[in-house]
Parts: sequence; C-alpha cells; structure tokens
Amino acid sequence: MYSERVMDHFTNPRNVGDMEDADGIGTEGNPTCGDAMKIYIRVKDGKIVDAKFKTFGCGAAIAVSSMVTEMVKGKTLDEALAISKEAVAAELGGLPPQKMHCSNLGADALKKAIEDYRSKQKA
Amino acid sequence: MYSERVMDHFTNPRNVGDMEDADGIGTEGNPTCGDAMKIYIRVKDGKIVDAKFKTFGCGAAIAVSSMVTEMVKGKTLDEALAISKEAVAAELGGLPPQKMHCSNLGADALKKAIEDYRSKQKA
Amino acid sequence: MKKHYFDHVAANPLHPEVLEAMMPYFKEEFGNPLSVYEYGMRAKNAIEEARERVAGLISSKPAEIIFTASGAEANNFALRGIALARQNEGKHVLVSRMEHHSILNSARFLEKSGFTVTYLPVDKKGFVDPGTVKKMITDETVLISVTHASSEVGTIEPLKEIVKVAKERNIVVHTDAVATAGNIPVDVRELGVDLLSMAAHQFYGPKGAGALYVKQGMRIVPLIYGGIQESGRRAGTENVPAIVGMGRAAELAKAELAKRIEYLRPLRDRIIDTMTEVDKVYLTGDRENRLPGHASFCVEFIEGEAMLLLLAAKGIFSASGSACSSRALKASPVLLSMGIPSGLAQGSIVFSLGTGNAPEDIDYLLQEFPAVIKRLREISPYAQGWGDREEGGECTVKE
Amino acid sequence: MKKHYFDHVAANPLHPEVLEAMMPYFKEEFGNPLSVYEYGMRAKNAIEEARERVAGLISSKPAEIIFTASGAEANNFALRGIALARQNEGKHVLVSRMEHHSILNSARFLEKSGFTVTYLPVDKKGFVDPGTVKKMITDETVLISVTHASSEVGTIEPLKEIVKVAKERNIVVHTDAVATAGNIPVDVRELGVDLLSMAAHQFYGPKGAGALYVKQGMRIVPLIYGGIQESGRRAGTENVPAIVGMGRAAELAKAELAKRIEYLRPLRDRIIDTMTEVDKVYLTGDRENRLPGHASFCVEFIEGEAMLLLLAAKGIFSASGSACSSRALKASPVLLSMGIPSGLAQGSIVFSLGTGNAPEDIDYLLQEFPAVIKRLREISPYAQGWGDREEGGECTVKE
Ligand SMILES: Cc1ncc(COP(=O)(O)O)c(C=O)c1O
Ligand SMILES: Cc1ncc(COP(=O)(O)O)c(C=O)c1O
Repeated sequence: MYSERVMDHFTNPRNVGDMEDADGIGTEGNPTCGDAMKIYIRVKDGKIVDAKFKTFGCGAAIAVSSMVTEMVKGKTLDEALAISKEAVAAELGGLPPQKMHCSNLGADALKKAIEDYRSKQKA
Repeated sequence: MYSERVMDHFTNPRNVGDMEDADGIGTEGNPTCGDAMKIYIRVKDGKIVDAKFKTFGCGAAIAVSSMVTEMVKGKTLDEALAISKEAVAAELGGLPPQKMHCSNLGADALKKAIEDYRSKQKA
Repeated sequence: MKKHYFDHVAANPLHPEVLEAMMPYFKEEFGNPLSVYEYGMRAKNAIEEARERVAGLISSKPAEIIFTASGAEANNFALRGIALARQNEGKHVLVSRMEHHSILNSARFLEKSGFTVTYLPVDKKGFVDPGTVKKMITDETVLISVTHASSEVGTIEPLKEIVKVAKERNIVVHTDAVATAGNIPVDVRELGVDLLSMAAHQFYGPKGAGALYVKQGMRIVPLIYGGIQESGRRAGTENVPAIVGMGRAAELAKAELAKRIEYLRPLRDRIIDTMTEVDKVYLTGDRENRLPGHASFCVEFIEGEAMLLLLAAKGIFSASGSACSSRALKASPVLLSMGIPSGLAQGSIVFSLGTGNAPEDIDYLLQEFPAVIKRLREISPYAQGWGDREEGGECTVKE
Repeated sequence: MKKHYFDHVAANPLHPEVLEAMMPYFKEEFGNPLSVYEYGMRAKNAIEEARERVAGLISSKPAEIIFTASGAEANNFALRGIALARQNEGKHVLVSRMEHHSILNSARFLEKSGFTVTYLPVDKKGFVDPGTVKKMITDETVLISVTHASSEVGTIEPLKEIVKVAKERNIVVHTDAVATAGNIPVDVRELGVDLLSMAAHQFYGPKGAGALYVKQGMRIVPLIYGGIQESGRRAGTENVPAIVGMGRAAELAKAELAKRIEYLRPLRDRIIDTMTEVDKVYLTGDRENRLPGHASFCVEFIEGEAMLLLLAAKGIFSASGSACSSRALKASPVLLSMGIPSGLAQGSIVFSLGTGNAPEDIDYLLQEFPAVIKRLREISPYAQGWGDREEGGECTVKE
C-alpha cells in the first residue's frame, strides 16, 4: 500500500520530539479523525533552522510529518509556506489516494507553525 | 437421479408396441406437458393376458409404462384397477419426487384402458 | 467408456493453467484484500490484476468491472440496480422473451415493485428485432436488457442496432453476455452497451466468479450491501482464488479466441449439417449468426430428457430445454418464445462444444444420435404425426 | 522472518483437508448440479452432502440451509428477504448498533424502502440488553437482527434471551453468526433463532461460500432470482468446490470444536492478561463471554494502523477498527457504539488467533507489542493526556 519512502519515514521517522522554546508551533487534525500533528520550528535570520514533530496517526501521517520537517530545514519562511501537500506526497514517492487528504496534514501544520511564529514576532 | 430399476426399464423397456385389435386402449397425458402414454390391453376371462404401450416422454414416463404393462399381466381387471401410482413407483425402486406426478401416468392410462374395455363390453 | 462432453453451456472444465493460477490463493496467499499488511496487499494486487485481465477481454477499463459470484448475480444486480437508480426518470423496462431466468425473474420482481415490464418478442430464428424495440420504447423506459446470445439456441443478437435505437432515446442498455464473453469477440465500446454480465465458468474459468461491466459514470444501486469491497458496489469478502481464476481464464480466452472459434465452428457445422438431414430434426436458432460451438435442435415426436439419458448411457453428455429435463418441469420459455409448438419444444436437445472435444468425438455423436432418435420414435405414440395432439394440450400437473 | 498471523477474523488459511476435498471439483468433477447425467448427479450429491455437514454444524435440518457466496450475501438476503416477505405485517426492524456493515447498510436500504429501523444500543462491554430489545419492540416490528458476536470486540451476545422477548411478540429473529459458527457451539434450536448467517472462511473453509439458515416453513423473498438452484431461493450456478469445501470445513469444525476452543482460550487469556497490565491499554468487550481466540484492545494515545504496520514489520499480522486502517476511513461504529471515545477508538487493535498459532507465537507477540506501543507513544503529542482534545473534535476531511 505504501511506497518504500513512506515506510522508511514511518519506521524511522526523522525529527521526532518536542522542542523547548520553539519559535513557532502549529497543530493540525484531531484524534477523532485519526490524525493529529504538532510541528515545532526554530527560525534564524528568516530561515527555518530546525523542525521537530509529534504525531498521532497512521503510517502516512507519521511519514508526512517526518518528511515535512526534513523539507523545511534551511528554507526561508516564504519558501516553506509554498510547500504543498502534493509536494510532500511527491517527496514520499506518492501516497495512496485515500490517504492524500486525511493524513497529509504536514503542510497545514507547518503553515500554522509559521503563522504562530509571525504573530509572535508582531506582538 | 433414477434408480437402477428405472434405468433398466427405460433403456430396455418391456412390451413396447401397438396392439392390433386390442380389447382396451387408454391414453393419458399430452406432449405439451412432456409426457403422454398409450396403453393397450388384451383381456381373456376377466384377466389381462397381454399389455403393450407407446410413450412419449422422459425416462421416468417410459420406465413407468414398461413397468405397468408388466405388472398387469395375469391380473383381473379389478386387481389391475387397484394398481396405484405409488405401487408402480415402488416396483421401480422409487421415483424422484418431481417425477412422481407428471411422469407417473401409467396407472391412469391403464385405468382408461380398462374403462375402454368395459364400455365396449356394455355396448 | 470414453466420455464425450458436449454440454459446455452447463459447465466448462477448468483450464489447467487457470487452476494453477488459483492454487497459491488456496495455500499461502490466503489474505483478505482489505488487510493493510503484506498478505492483504498481495491479495488486493491479485484482484486488481484479474480486473485488468477481465477488462481486457471486453475492452473496458478495469474500474468498470465489478466482480460478482455468478452470472445470475450480475444479471440481478444490473436489472434491479439500474431500475432503482433510475426510477425517478421512469418505471418502464424492456426485456426480451428469450432471456435467462435470472433476467426474467428479476423483471418479475421489478413488476412487483411497481415497474412495468414489456417483453420483447423473438422471431423464429431467435432474433430480437431492433425495429420492434424502437416501437416498444415509451417515455417511461429507463432500461433495456437483451441477451447477447441465449445459451439455449445460440443465436447472436443484433445488439449494436438495439443500442442504436435505445441511445436515440437515452435509454440504458444491459446485455447478458454470459454465453458470449470469452467465446466470441465482445467489445463493450463497439457494442455500445452500458452494462454487460459475464461468468467465468463459461470460458474455462472457475465457478463462483462472475462480473458486471458498468460503464464509467453510470450510477447503480448495490445488490449486496456491506463493506467497501468493489468500490462499495458489491460487498462481501472477495473470493480471491475464483477472481484470480477468472482473470487468468479471460487472459487465455483473449489470446486463444480466434483459434478456439476456428476449431469449434467446423465441428459445430458438421453436427448441424448431418443432423438436419435426419427426418423431422430441426435446427433451432439462426444457422450462421450463432455461437461457434453451439448446435441445438428440436427432434419431433420424442422427448428431450429421454434423448439425454440414452445418449448419456453411451457416454455422450448434452442438454435439453424440455420440461422434464429442466427440473423446473417447464418447457424452455426461450423455445416457446420463438414460436416452436410446445410438443416439439419437448424434443429439444443442445450440443455445446468445447476445445476438449476431438473430431472423433463428433464422429461418435453422429453415429449414435440418429440411432437414439430412431429407438425413441419406435416407442413414441406420435411417430406417425401428432394427430389431434398437434397443437399440444393443456398441461395439468395433478398433485 | 517468521510470520505470526493473528488476523483470523479477516481471513483463515484453508485447512489442507478442506482443499483436498475441493480438488476433484476443480478437475474431473466439473459438472453442473442441474445436469441430469452422471456429472450433474455427482455434483448435486456433493452439494447435498455439504448441506448435511453444514446443517450438522448448527444442528439444523439440511433443507434449512441455503448456500450463498459470502456472509455479507447471507446477511443482505436475511434482512431484505424477511422484511419484504413480512412487510404486510409491519414495517419496523430492530438491529443492534454493533452489527457488521452488511447488516447496517442493508438496514439503511430498508429505511430508503419505507421501513423504520431502530438501532439497539450496546453497553460498554459490548452486550445488547434483552430488556432494551423488549422496550424497543413495537406493534409494527417484524424482524430483529442481533449479531451472535461482533468480530471486532468478540463479545458473545445473549441471543437466547433476545429470542425469548421476541417470541413473546411473534417476531422473527436473525443472527449474524459469521464470527461464531464453526468457532463456538452454535445450535439453532437451542438459540431459537429463525435465521442465521455464516461464512466458511471463518472456520478454515474457502472464501466464496456462505450460508443462511432459514427455519423450516419461514417464507423469504430471494435476493438473487433466476433458476431453481437452492429450491428457487438463491439462483446462480452453484460454486461446487467452495460448497464442498464449506461442508468439509463444517465437518472438521464440529469434530474438533472442543479441542480448538481448549487450545485457543489459554493463548487468548495470556494476551489479555499481559496486555491489560500495560499502562492505558484497555480490553474491549467482555472478558469472559467472548470468542475463544479473540483479544481486542484500545491503546490510548496512539493510532491503530500505525500499530498494525509496525507489528507487520516484525512479522505480526493483526487488525484494527481505526479510521485509517479501515479503508472506509471511519472509526469502527462498533467501538463507538460501546461508548468508547472517538480518540481512543483510533487506538483499536484486534488479535484473532487460529489453530496454526503456536504458544511461541504468543511469546513473540507479547515481547514485541509493548515495544511498539512505547515507540508510537514517543511520537504521539498526547502521550501525557488528551488535553483539550480529550473528547475528540469534529472530523472534517478536506477535499
Ligand atoms: C460478524 C461478521 N458478519 C459478516 C461478515 C461478512 O462476511 P463476508 O466477508 O463473508 O461477506 C463478517 C466478515 O468477515 C463478519 O465478521
Ligand atoms: C445466457 C446465460 N445467462 C445467465 C446465466 C447464469 O449464470 P450463472 O449460472 O453463472 O449464474 C447463464 C447460465 O449459465 C446463461 O447461460
């Protein structure tokens, strides 16, 4: 069902963990739906220098979280915002169609983390 | 489906044929239903001394005709009239239930042949 | 005694390569296609591969194939599923009089559910006339179902022309292709039908596997509700080995179709040519436009089951549409629909050939069958003519 | 890697003796049971022998068994067939909330056809309360369908008591015994039910064979119309090998039932005892009154499919009622019906054992499974508690 890349990121997820004093935190999804993720980012000079995640969810959700946190590292905030669900899925070698929308919340959580960072900056 | 006795009387039917100047002739059934038989009897001293048949029909119908013509030989008319469908079927080692009524017309045809004989006697 | 099996419309022997393809799914590959782990995935893949192969046989897309457990299920599903899905547009259905029981009895169910069904007549060669279809269409007609070929007379119906008149009025067309799919070329695009039923056991595949082709985009109400198997259109744990077998049988049929037809036709023609020489033996159905291995007759003055059994005693296996041989105890409605008198219809006999039949088998049949006819006619009271019975009588089965 | 298969509710491996019994019917015995000659008769006899064996398994008469192609078909047939047959007496049906999709979705179909359906609640151990059944019966009620055991939680329902309250009001009772027949003693006379569904693949029989027990004299409208197979109650060429396989599997199950139960129960109990020791792992369904090989849990803070896949990576195969693992993408209605919070229901996992599982397989499971839980909890944002998510949220799948 899942591609090898998905299985790799699921069984050996990168960047798992909480981040103390993260610059931005985004959460998306909820347990009722079976998928919920929390993404932490650390920002320096307008670039994401580190990212971590915690995810409740299926294999796809965990792999997506792992992949998104990998993809954002070193990107500017605007570059990171441009990461789409499709881009994440493509990096993972594709996702089963039924998983495309319900478990592929990484880009949304990331967006929220960036918004969180920006709103904190304004404050 | 059929007992060995049925198959024997079907594949080697006894008393097949027409009977010239029969004393009684009875027909029962019709081609629409798939079974029709004609029974001829020769009567002497109140006893059936010979019987023949012609049958259009399935294996059961042919076997029944063959058996009935065997059973009546040597019987008085009243004895012959007492031959029931069930008795014919029993002599044949049984008939499949669905054949019991539509193909087991031998006793009826025999009855008609006896009636035919008796009505001729009266005339 | 050597067996001579000429009843391929009743059952086909399984092709050894089909059985071989099925075997792993009776052993180590026992997974449920819904399971997310490896056993499930392999079972799922096997089904999808079979779907492609079955689609390939009729030139459809794989997603247009819904697996069922039989031809009868596919026919019930088609008739009732489309009637229910389209009932707001009209409640009139047209089916031919020569349909299989699974169509006719589904049609009766629709009648009980408030639909009107009109039964299309059949001519004496077994054809449904597209012109008649056109006349019988009403504003209420939502579905037409005409068989591609009846397994009892073998005539191949002018489906393309029927579809043409149906499409002028936007009416959905279903065909029962159980007797044709895998036996003659069947191309759903070319035929233009919206739905088509098939059964694996008619082309050397296993029993327990059928399929309904449903044109992309066509809404159909399920017959069997439950889980999400077959995209939610047909529930129940998939019969993986049977489906795999159907796929392999479809693949083999497609590859060998021309060869099989070329092999069977001359054998069939020999039977027809020889037997129609016998006095008062009539071919049923059209001479040319018929299934390649199908030779069906009515033999006057004798009854079909008796023929079957005497032939069987000689190792020859065939079928009949006579009342006594049907277990339903009614003469074939298909034969009666063609205007064959009821008495004559009792003399029905059908030889359906398969690739396992050798030319010598036909020699043997043609030697033995006339003798069987002669023998039974000697027993028949009608051998000189039907007499006053010619029209047949009322059939009253006494209880 | 050695495979440890604990998903017998999804699929059973075929018993080798069952396959052996089936093999002749894939080879020389390919006849159609309707044929009057020897091939047909042998096929017919094989089916009737299978019918006796299946009847023997549930202590019914052979004539009370109608073969189907799946448990889902039997369930659809029962619900719709009885509702249609009895609709003049009333149009109200009772089904429990923990029924299989094939019951629930058939019930929805009945609702669309003008019936009223009341859904019986389930308590937190998975029991339907006969007292509640009694209260929910109306003058219009014609049918009650309660599963004998759900394959998701394994609780065995108090059917006898439910039948008792139904019979006070002359209401027909159907039970879905797909998960129980062949796995625990099932006696239709003792249970008192009027209809009962079963599937061969749940007791080491083949896929593609199911059966519906219909009490003698009970009228039922067919689901699949056509020929006179199954006494006119279920049409379609019989899947002879599968039916024969079901018969043999039933015979084996009956002979070995006590032994199988005795073997499985301690294995199941070890899993339950060990796993409920793990923090925030809860048994679902009743502890005692459950299927002998069935151990089902909800594991807090993690999701079922992720568990399944990590276990599968270690050669352990199981099932889950989580939304993501269902392909239908909805959390098991059975679990929700028991009042399990939706978030927790996502952590569902089911181990269903079979006679092929060795005690060492259980050792391995009990060694690996806690590690999988630990690992996934390390990834979970909720491992310290659900926080404001405790009640779960609205589930909106964005397109
Ligand atoms: C309790 C129950 N009922 C019905 C079914 C449906 O049976 P089938 O998959 O054979 O259609 C299942 C599935 O295994 C089941 O577990
Ligand atoms: C023309 C036709 N339609 C439908 C069927 C029914 O198919 P099945 O027996 O697979 O249910 C048959 C039977 O072989 C058939 O010949």
